[in-house]
Amino acid sequence: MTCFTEYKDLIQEGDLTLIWISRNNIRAVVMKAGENFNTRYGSFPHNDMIGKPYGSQIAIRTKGSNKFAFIHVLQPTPELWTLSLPHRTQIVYTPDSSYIIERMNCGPNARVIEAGTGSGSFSHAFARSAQKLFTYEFHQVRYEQALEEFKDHGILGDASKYGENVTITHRDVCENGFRIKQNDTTSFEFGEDEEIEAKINANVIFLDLPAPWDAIPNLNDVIASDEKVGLCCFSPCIEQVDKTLEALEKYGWTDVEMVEVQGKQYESRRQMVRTLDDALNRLKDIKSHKLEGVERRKRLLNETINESCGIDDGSVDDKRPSTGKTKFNPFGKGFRVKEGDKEFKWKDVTKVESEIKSHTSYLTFASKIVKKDRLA
Amino acid sequence: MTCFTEYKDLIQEGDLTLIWISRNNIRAVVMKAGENFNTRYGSFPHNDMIGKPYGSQIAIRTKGSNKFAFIHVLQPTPELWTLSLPHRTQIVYTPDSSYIIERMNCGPNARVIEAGTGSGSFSHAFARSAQKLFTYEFHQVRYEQALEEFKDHGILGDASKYGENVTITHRDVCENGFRIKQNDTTSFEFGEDEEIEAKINANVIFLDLPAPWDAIPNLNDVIASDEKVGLCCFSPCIEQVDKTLEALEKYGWTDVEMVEVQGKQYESRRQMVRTLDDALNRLKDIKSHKLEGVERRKRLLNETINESCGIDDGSVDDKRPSTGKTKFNPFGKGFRVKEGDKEFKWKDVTKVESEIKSHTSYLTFASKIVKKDRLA
Amino acid sequence: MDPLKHIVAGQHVILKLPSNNSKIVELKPDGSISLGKFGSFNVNDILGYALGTTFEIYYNEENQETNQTNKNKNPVGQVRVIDNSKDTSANEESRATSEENDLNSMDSSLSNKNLINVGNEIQKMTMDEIEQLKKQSVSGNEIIAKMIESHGSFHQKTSHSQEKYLKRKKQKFSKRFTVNYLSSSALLSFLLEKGDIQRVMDMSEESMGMLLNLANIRSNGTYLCMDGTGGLLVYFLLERMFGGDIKTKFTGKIVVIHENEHPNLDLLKFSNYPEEFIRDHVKTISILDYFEPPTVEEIQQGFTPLSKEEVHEMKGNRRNAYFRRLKLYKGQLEMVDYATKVQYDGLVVATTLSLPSLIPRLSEHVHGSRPIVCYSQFKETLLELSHTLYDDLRFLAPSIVETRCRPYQTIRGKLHPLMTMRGGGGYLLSCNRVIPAPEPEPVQAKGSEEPIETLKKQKTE
Amino acid sequence: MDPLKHIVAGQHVILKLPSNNSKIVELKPDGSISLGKFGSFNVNDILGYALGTTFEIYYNEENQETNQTNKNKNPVGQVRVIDNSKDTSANEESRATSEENDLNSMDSSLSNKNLINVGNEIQKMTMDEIEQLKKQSVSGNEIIAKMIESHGSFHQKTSHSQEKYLKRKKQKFSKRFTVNYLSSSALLSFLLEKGDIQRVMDMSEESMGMLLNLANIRSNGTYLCMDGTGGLLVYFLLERMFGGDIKTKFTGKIVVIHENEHPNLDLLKFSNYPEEFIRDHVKTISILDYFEPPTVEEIQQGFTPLSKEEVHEMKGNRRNAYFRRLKLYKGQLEMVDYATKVQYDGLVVATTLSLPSLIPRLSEHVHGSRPIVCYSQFKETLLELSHTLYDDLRFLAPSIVETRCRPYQTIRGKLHPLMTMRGGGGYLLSCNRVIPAPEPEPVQAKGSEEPIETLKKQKTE
Repeated sequence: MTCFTEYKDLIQEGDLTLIWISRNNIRAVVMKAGENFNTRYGSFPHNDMIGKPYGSQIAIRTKGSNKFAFIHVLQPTPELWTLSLPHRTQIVYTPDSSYIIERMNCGPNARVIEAGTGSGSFSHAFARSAQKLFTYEFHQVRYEQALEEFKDHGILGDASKYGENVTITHRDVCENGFRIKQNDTTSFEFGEDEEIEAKINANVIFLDLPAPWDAIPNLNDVIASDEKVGLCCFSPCIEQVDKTLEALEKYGWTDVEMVEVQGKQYESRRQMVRTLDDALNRLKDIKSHKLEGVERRKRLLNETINESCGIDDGSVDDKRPSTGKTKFNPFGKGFRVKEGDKEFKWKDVTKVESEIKSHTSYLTFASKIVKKDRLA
Repeated sequence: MTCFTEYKDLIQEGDLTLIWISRNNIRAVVMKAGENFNTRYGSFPHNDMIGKPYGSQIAIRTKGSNKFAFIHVLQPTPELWTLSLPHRTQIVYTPDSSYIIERMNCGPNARVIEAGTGSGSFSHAFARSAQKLFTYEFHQVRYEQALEEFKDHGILGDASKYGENVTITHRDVCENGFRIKQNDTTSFEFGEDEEIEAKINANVIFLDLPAPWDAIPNLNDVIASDEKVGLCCFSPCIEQVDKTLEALEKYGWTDVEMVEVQGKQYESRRQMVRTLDDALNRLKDIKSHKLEGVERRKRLLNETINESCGIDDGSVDDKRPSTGKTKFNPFGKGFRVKEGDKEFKWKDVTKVESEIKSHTSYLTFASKIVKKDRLA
Repeated sequence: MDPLKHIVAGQHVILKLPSNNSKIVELKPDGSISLGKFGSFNVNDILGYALGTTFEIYYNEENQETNQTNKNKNPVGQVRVIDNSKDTSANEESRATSEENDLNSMDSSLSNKNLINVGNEIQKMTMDEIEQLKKQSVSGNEIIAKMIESHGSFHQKTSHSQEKYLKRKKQKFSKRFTVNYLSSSALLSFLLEKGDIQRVMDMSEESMGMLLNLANIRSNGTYLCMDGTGGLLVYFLLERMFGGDIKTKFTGKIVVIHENEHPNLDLLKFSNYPEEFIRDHVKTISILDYFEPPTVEEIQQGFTPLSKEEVHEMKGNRRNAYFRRLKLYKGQLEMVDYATKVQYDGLVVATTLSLPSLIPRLSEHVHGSRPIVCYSQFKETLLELSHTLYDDLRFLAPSIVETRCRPYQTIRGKLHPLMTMRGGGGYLLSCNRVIPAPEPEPVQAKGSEEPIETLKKQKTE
Repeated sequence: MDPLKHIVAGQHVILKLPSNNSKIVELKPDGSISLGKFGSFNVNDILGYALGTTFEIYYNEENQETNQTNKNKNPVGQVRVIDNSKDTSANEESRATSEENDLNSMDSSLSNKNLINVGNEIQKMTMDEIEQLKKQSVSGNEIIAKMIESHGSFHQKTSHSQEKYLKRKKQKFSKRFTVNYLSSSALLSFLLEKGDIQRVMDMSEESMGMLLNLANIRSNGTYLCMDGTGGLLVYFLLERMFGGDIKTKFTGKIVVIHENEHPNLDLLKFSNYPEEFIRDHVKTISILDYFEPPTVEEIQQGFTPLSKEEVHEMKGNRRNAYFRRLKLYKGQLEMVDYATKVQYDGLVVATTLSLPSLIPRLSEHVHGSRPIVCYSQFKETLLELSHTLYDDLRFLAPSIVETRCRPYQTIRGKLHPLMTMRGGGGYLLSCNRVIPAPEPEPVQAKGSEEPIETLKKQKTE
């Protein structure tokens, strides 16, 4: 499949697509003629999608009613893929991953090491931008899942074609390092000049490990020796950073910098413009209606009972029905106004998500030049 | 003086005032008839201020020109006082101090310990809200400076009057604890029932010390025993927090929580609304003028030189003067437009300060109830 | 006993529950309070302890019997004081986390390497069994111990996951609660917790703290206030001014302007200020009465105070009616004073009314040099306001400020900011009311191009 | 030698100076480069080392002589490679800070208790003496050592202040510089450093990184772009697409729409892409030509390609003129294709033009499912845009995002976020271009009240 590596025009049979139901509900679906995509609003036939351009909105009549339901069929990107993953997994989200890629200048010359693979979400972003990605996962089941997924997504390969550039290896890199040899559990294809061991020569390293300091000493075997190599450790706790700093110094890494990245998303909303004058006029309107009521009651009282007590002491009960209904409702009193209702004036406002991701991990960057000699 | 303790109406001789020149230039000035407040724009006679209400703007004719300069005369508040301090001093700024005061519920029942006094800026805020403030400064010169200042500001005292409630003691609280006795270097006035030692009974503690863990064991002597006592340690480095957490646990403090406070200030600005249509029309206008120019040049060429080369190849030099000046300048091309100029349309925007205070200190909170017994 | 230090009868307090949720209760003497699945306790059993004390509910044999006969009612247990600082389990937990060795100990896996699905299926005790235990139980800790025993893969978890698991379970089965003073911040956090975000205009404790400081709120000031939160803002002011002390010697007052016919200060019902105290220190006026007050003459037209002799001669009913009307009359006169004569020591506003038309008018009676602080959920509304105020010489240096508090996990060895937090918190616009100088020679003053301070545009830079 | 790995002649590189400032230089072979007070060096001396290498300039006797004779000119020194990782002084510094004991050591005061004014008056060396030292000096470290000797109260400072002092002095007198690859981020930080905030629209590295990822920028795409930063945004795209590889096999293209008569991509002059490469991969069209392109007929009216024979018969001058016009003619046809036929793989915009009128029109030729990402210095302009896009069915889920990077001090034992940082960084609006479904039965479809996705209002919650 080429869904992650080539821009596709039309939705085709066999394509992996992402179906957008809502911002928090994006599902990965492989197109198969005759099948349906089922939602609680009804079934969307794949046949309605196949042959249409990517990005098409698909409408169906909802079950049992004369209404319509909509979805959008999108071509996967690493970012959409990340959004589609179940949130319980530990994922490197776009604010972090995009910063790491930019900060480490991870372009078509980058030979990247990633450990561990985890959900594989960051691997997709690396695969898009880098020349080659060597990713390592120590968890057997997760390794197999990721291997399968990378195959399905068409990003596994030796970089002979754009985007088909991922190698995944089952490995505890802290204990056993990063070298990839024959007989290792790996997707690496040993070719003619790499019969015994893969030539990794990484110049970008990303360590998402609980104890990166145990992996750092093992990097020397696999990093490029003739150019500057960048490293990023991704650690949730500050004590991990401290230990990482210690290891970086010990093993000759320099330009050490640590940052946190904070991503925020804003909702666009509208707030009703309620002016003081309108509020004053509303109160005046109420008052005048109330006075009418008071006057009327006064007349009634005058007619029926004696004048001596209880009237006009200001303690008039508001709950008594007044003569006319209050008519001036500048803010739509009495019914719930829909945000943006054209009957009213609105001010555009932003509102940050109600729960923000206040912390993901600390990012510790460093770099190293192995050979300091001069080339002829 | 009562400048910090009472709301004053008129500026009086002898008052400590804050003269606002600009946001970053606020100066403390004592009003003295006959004196002048000198600025580089000219001198403002105190006599022009005395007798006017606080908040008055004072205008003078600037030196040597027929223009006017303005200042505002304000009554001091702890927040304005903080702004007026030279920035090189380590100051607890309002986002932190206001949060600490609110978080520790520091109202008229609070008996506060502050160590160290430092610039004394936070002391003013404590004095405003608390019943009593015991502040400690280990640095001899800073102690004397603060003592003088608190006297001048009218906040020193035994709390018999509102706001006159500060006691300052010269002390290294880590080594020598918080108890205040006869013969100590202190502003505390030993009265009849406190002949030998001050009854501190603090229920709010604020430690702004490099090693709060050394002071924490000494708190038991001076905190209230029959109520919940709150504590806040203010430390710039995370390792200090870690050691503080250790000490808090060891000495029986609970409800431990640590936070950072981030304050930001925004400028209100306006950005010119430049529409696509205006931009298109501007290009069309330029094009039509240029075509005129080209036509004119073509005619000239036709008249004077042979037709065979160089014309109409699109490489027309723009720097050649065209016939008419371009007249359509929807965005005020060619002169610097003043932000908000009524000739143009503007959109309100905000801009955060160009340099933000990204970190002040970590705030570690804890609490303790000394006596767990039940009152009758 | 001091109700600001100790738990006393009749008080409103806020309880912190094992679920980390809060509950506001009134401590009716001789009554009992039910905390649902966390048990019930008698109010009298907790009186006299310091506010802030943590209790544990426990059941002895006798209680169990009550339980049997009264199945539908939450049985009332007994309480004992918990010393959090000496709580062994808590100490064990944090000790375990601070000792790195534990990470490599035999009982916890270095990582979740061998663990795939940590779900309920691994917990071998059924919910019934757990419920059974809960009924028999002496303490929540025991239930948890038993659950760990029967948890198939507990020892395959890393110590970090183990902790998390323990903490989750502890919260679920512990019967502890802490009785806290109901401060304004506690009330705010209670309202946020139960989802009343809109009602409290998305406020945060740190924004309120900053508002109170920037507004220079003191015990002896008279403040003008608009409170769109139903009394929460007023409660913040009251607490800062009087600290819950109902015998205060301080004379501070809050004049609350409301946009509806009647003020809404409902949330003050949770406070421990008696009605009379509130009447003395909080005055309410509608925007209509404030901006268009009746004249003294108009008020006097409707009512004329009588002489002592005249009042003396009145009969019971008539006399009562007269006094009622006299009180109203005096209230009206007082209201006119607040609307026309008082120079306020500060203006604090939290309203969804449009600010550019409101704030300049509300500021008319704010004394020179005094602060004006306006809270809004949205920065955009303050932005609009700030441009209005820039153009008005009565306002010095309007600034939009934001303050955000970021809490950390404080387990030693695992320090980091909490992974998620509430997003909102609002914004403040703050400035000082000032009195423009009369322009000495108007034409030239206007031509002034180089004032020390550019009056029309006071930026933060 | 690979110019992406090594320092090669003719390259633009960015130098990091001891002051922490940067300088962009072109490495002209046989030339020399002056770093002002930090000394001068010969370009040839640094060629062949890895990019990222740090050098120190030093002067031997010979140099000193040159110095004497040529007072006005910065004398050219020799360079040696510095191994940062083995730099003893750096290690000493960090070792001192990581060992707590040092805090209590005899030579440093636990706090600044006994120190009142740390000012120049305590430094007993005069500036003249220091200057003298600098002229004689072998290395900056020695000057610093001498200065410490003569600093009266150095030992009264805390070790923390001592460090700060040392670091400040080191920066001032060291003659080190690092030669770095001129990445787009490096160019951005250079421009920010020299105060071109407005020119780069207050962008930050993290916002640009996020823009490139959200826009799914790849080596094989064709992107529509408006760049109000004078080429910086285009450089970011080029680097992400080609990584500086001028022999790239990738065919990606950037079509840049400009609002003025001529495009402004001035900043690309700092890049190491040759003009031809840029011509192949970056196409520029004015908004007028893009939105109101001439028809093919109009273009053909102005010019008719001749047959091979006709061209062959032309004479030198005429023939050259013909080829020039042919090229323009082809360029015009290509331009019309870009304006009318190409379906773009993404739209990225950073402009101060009003967005609500611009983005919907620029999006017409963006292919379905492809991202649209719009950068703005101000959130308010994106807010306005987002409401416009919400109401247009061609845009899926517009989101305003902000990303901020917060750097830390990484001295072990003294970890904390930097005390101050730059405030700006801008905002992004991101969405996907989609293709609305034809409404099956228009009237009923409009009446649809419960679509899975409320099309008009796609909020983030």
